[in-house]
Amino acid sequence: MTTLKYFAWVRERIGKREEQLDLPAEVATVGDLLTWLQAKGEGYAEALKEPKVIRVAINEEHVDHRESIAGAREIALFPPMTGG
Amino acid sequence: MTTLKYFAWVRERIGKREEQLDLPAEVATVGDLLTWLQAKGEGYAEALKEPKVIRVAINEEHVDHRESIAGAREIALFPPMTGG
Amino acid sequence: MNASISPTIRIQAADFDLAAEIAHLTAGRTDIGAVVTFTGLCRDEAGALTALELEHYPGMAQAEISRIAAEATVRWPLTGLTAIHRFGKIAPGENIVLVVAASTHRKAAFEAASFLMDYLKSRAPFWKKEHRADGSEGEWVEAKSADDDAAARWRQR
Amino acid sequence: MNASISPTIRIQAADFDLAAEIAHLTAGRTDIGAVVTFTGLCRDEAGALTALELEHYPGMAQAEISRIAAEATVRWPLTGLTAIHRFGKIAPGENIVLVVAASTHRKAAFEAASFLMDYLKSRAPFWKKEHRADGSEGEWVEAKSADDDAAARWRQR
Repeated sequence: MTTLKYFAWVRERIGKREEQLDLPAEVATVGDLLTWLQAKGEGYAEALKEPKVIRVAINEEHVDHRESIAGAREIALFPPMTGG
Repeated sequence: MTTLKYFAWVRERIGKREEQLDLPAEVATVGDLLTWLQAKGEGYAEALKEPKVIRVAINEEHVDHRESIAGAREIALFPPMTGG
Repeated sequence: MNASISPTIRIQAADFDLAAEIAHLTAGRTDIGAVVTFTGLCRDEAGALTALELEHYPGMAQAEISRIAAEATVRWPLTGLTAIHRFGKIAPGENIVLVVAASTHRKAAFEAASFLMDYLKSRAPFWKKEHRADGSEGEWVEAKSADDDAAARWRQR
Repeated sequence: MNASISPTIRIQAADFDLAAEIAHLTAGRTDIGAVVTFTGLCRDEAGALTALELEHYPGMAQAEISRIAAEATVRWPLTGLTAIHRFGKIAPGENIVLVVAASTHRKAAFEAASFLMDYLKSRAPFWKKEHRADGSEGEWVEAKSADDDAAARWRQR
């Protein structure tokens, strides 16, 4: 099981802050994960319709969409950051 | 009469903070003034022996050594500044 | 380099006290020549906003800002470095973020503070949502490409 | 540009209160997004100095810093700008100079503060003399060519 966390408008559109998911073996990279999640329902499809803008962190570190998710304990999806 | 002001080691070597001087007509520029002052005594000669390093202000504004001193009310001579 | 300096990083809902943070870095020391601070405040966009709501990713916010701060201590010879980022609802005029960089010389303090802010803007996991004065649903603030550009310039050096 | 902003310039023997100076620029305002401060402090050069004596040219110090500050308000869209420079005998660890720059955006605040400091260093009529711990006659601090270079870079933009 992997913990998925969602923030800002990704969280609002998906409708939850986090969930535990059992990811199938064919979901190997961050890019694969975004495609797979889009098929999980309308909220997911709406949140992830422009996958290029989605930022991803694995185990609290920024990664790009080609990164492998093997061994990920926690994966977070969120829009570009606007702190500071 | 023109007020001359001296600061930092220029002041220490000349031995006074300021003085009123009647400058001869042939002293036209800042450069002329530095040469003329060097002949006024040992302290002046010591203070101004490297005229290139001396910074000059006329009426409280920085000027370079080619500047005319015509109409100067107050001329200040000092080393490169080390404030801040 | 001061391999030993350990940046102070805090993620908190409460306001901060800039003078106390400076005192914390400088008290009892006589080797510091320059302290640069940056304070980021909430603006009301000409009266349009009543507040900003700052959402954050708690564990990662602390970890990511610590990574950025650690890089700053390697790149510049600092004697102290502090970053504090608030979350929650923040009213116009209130503080959002503080960076304090101390060094023997001013260039290092200025550059480290500027670097930290540029990276915070584009890499620290915080998101701002508007609370609008007219009662309409507030938007999430959009990231600016200028902020990514500002962070990128530190990689070209 | 804010043609109307009038920088605060003070030349004084007394210490300053950074928090009060920031409050003076920001109190009651909701249009300021960024405040950058620079504090310059007296260093003891690894115990060699007991103090610095700052000599200055009173009328010109005020006039010259005012000219530099006025140029900063033209070059950057600032909402506030303050510069305070102390004179007299200053002990290690004590404040020498303060610059506060406020703006809607951080880049303007950082650049204006940095510009003001670079120009203060090379153009404000102040001179530092060392008081040495070993009782020997202190030297006048020598100007650094790096400070002239730092000021010159603003002319190349």
